[in-house]
Amino acid sequence: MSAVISPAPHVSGVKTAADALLQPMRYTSRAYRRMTLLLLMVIGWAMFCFIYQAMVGLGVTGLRRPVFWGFFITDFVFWIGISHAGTLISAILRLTNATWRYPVTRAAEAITVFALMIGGLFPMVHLGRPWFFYWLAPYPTERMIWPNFRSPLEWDFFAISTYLTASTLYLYLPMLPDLALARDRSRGWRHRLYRFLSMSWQGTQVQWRRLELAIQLMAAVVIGIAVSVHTIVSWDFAMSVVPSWHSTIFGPYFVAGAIFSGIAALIVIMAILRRVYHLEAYLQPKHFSNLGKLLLTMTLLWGYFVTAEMITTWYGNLPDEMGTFWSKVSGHYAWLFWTMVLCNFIIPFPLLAIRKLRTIGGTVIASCTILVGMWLERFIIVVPGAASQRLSFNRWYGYYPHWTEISISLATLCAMTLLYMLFTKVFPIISIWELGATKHSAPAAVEE
Amino acid sequence: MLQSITRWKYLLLSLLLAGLGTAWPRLTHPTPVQPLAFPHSLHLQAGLHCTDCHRYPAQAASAGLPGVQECALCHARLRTQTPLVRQALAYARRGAEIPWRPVYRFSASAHVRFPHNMHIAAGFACSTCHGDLRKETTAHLLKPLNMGVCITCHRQYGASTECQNCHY
Amino acid sequence: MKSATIEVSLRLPCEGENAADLPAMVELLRRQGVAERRIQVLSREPLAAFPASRSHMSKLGMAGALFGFCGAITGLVVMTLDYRVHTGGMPLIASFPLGVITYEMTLLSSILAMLLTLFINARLGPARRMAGHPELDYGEAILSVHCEDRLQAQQVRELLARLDPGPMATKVRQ
Amino acid sequence: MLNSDSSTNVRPRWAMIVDLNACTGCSACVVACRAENNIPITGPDEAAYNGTIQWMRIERNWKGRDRDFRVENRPVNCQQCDDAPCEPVCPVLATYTNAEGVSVQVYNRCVGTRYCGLNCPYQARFFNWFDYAWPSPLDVQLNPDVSIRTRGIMEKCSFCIQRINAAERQAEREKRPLQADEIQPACAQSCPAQALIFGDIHQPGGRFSQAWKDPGLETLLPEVGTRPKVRYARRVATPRSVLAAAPETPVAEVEA
Repeated sequence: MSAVISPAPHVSGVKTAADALLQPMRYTSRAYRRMTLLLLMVIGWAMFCFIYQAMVGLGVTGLRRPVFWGFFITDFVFWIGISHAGTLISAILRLTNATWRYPVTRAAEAITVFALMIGGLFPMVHLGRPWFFYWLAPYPTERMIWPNFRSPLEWDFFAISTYLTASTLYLYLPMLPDLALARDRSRGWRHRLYRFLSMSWQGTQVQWRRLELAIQLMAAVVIGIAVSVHTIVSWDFAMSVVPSWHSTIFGPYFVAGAIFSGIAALIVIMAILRRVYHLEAYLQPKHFSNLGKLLLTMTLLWGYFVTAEMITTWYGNLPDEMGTFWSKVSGHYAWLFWTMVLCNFIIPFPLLAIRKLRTIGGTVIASCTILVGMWLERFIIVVPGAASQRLSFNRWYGYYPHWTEISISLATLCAMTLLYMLFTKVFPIISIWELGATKHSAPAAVEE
Repeated sequence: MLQSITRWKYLLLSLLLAGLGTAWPRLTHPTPVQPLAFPHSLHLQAGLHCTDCHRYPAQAASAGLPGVQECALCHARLRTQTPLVRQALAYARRGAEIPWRPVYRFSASAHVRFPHNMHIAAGFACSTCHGDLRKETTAHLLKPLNMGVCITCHRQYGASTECQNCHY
Repeated sequence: MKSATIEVSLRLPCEGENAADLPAMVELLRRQGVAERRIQVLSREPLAAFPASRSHMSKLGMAGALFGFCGAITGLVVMTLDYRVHTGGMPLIASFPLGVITYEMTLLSSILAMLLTLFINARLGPARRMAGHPELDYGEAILSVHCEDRLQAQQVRELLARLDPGPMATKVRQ
Repeated sequence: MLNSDSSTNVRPRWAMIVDLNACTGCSACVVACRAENNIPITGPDEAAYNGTIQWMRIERNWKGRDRDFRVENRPVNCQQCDDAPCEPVCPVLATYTNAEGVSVQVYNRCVGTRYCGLNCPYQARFFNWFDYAWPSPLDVQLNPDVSIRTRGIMEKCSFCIQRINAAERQAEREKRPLQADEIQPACAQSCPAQALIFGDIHQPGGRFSQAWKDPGLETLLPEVGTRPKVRYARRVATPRSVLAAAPETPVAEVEA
């Protein structure tokens, strides 16, 4: 290969910590290539599905009146929720100066960027005429026609594009010194790439101070953006007049749910990274336990929100809302609802609350069920709400997803995996400088 | 040397883009080839008016397209031996219509209606949009039929720019 | 076009108490008549020994926020006033949606302003030529002085040699 | 200036009164609407899966039980709300209330987010899930004055805006004021019981504008606050049980 990342030139034999962390970028196993091919195939299939759906019409999905929104919006909310894994958590940890964060932040911030890329696609995927998606952007033409700024979907456009820009920068800036390291240890196209991306970072003390300040300030601003983004996503529902969507609690409820699923995604990805790239020395049980505690808090918060939401609906006993309520609790969608409760609360709670169970394995199992549960939660909000209409004549519980919807939804998972895999090949997934290259000595586990 | 090559690249690219930009209306709205090269110029020079054949621009939304039987009204006796007339008469004898290809046509996704009568009532001549057909044989698209052209004119003359005025 | 400079650099181990010596060395060089802007301390990680300098980044971030706020409101008002459709009594410019979009644009503009400040302050930008010292590793620092001519370079070499006998390098940089 | 509605002059404001006493549920309006507005026929499979498109539909409400059981037929089309919930949620402003109070759908502007469909409490909005076809000879009956909607866009009752536009243009060309009775949407025109009454609520002293003020008229789902321009004359019916409880008088006595 022409592009190589070489060990530090003056060190021979001994592997430094920095080299160990650059390791995933150096070697690509056969399994990695096979996996990439497989993922590409699934994504290609999903693209075919999307084109097919755009050419034939959205009728190929299972959506019909009044369930105008289904899997795609569920995916949209789910992925935007996952995106709160990174920037928000990392910013909070940075501002509170939690030192155990160092090996975690970049892995988390990368999740944000990719989840946003995927989630941000769905408002386009679900359009009836996706080729006109750019009409949502205000751009000048001789017709002088602008988008409707009163629409929550328009707020989504602004919120998500802001969030994507901010979190990309928030991922990129702390990476500058590591990119410079990679630049200094590489040849070929990688060298040219890193030379461009590292923006001639030298590591002067002025640069360091300014970078640290910028990251700190940006963390504060990014929290404001992240919270607003999922609140605005929740307003897609809450600002409507659909019974059971029109709820004041949705803003904080969605933000809490987003952080909840975000942490779960982070734990799963960390466990995979640890396994695949042998980062046991950096991603330690301590990190999983700490994130597990955070996850426990969110489990309780989520349980509180769901209870509050359901109880007020039930006690208010408004006929319009009770249609949705009963379809969730004992009706057509009851099995999904109770599976969600099982996945989001009943299984993870003991796993996270009991210290002995809050191991790597325990937190990963809890996270997996939470990811499933949170997807179901989004579905449970979107579909039964749309299905139970005010005029009882129009209630329709017949929505079943079609294979295009299922394929595209599954492919998002593959896209996330693929983007993440490619990212770890090109960028150091663990912040090398923040670890101080683990204080200048290679941990024992890295020596092979 | 390297720099000059890079510059050439950009120059070429911008030329290509500019070319594409100018050719775009022609590419998207190519002038269709008519089954029969109807000479508008000859008919108009002979003293006919647009409305002698396209009869209803002042009355209806559509200006109207004459059927081949109407051609035959004159050409059954007039200049019957010219090749174009013979072709047209052949259609008429078979009881078929000439499959004219529409030149001024909106795409289906534009969902737009163009009422000729309102534009005539406002005092516009046919040539405003269709050009001087005394100099042309078959018609070609003079103005690109996009919304910018419509709305610029509507603004200029104070006509309604409400969506539903045209799109329904 | 900048004229060629000669960079004299000294590589030092920089762990624990060693790091504390660095500011003293910079100070010494400065007292010997080397302009401060010519002295750089490069490292792979931030050195605690160097205190944070004052920066206008937060102020400029605020200025960016203000710009975004005003820009968003102006843009939205101009756009919606220009949009002549009847809405049956509903306002085209509604206060709350305006607030939502303005909020996002404010924060975005603030972040971009901070980014710009960082890039200008820290002299970051697409690299025209190889920057820095690739040999630099963790636990080390490089004290580098950019000299105008050979004479000055020689003086600096001597100075540095007195301070520390570590590996020294001289490079001519365009 | 902030409020872009400048319709303070005497432009008409179209509305409809549905007389539930007269409606027999014959569905002539449904058919007429389909014919007038080029509404696609989606077929039995789609109908089984809720994929039917009908701008005007008859909702049958079963009321009461046992002897009091009765059926109320309620024609429901787009209610042409003054405060339409469907309008503000459209990100591209493809639907708005025009100067004459008709809530219109601009097909070419619609990108198909389907948000309006969800936010319509009456479910009066329909989505073109496919490019629907009119197999020959059905294509011959297509109305040339109405667009054939392509896939991926929303559609709904427009109070037959093509008829309104045509009549207004006719009046404009003839330089005379528009007469209120010049316009009838297809549903009202075809209703054999004359249960659908269309008119202009701004017309001074007109029969329709008088009838419109009747406080007995009700709107559908008033709690949503949409202020519809379709109002229903409530059905008047004495329950059979009440009738049965009334003292029986022999018919002969009554006639005597």
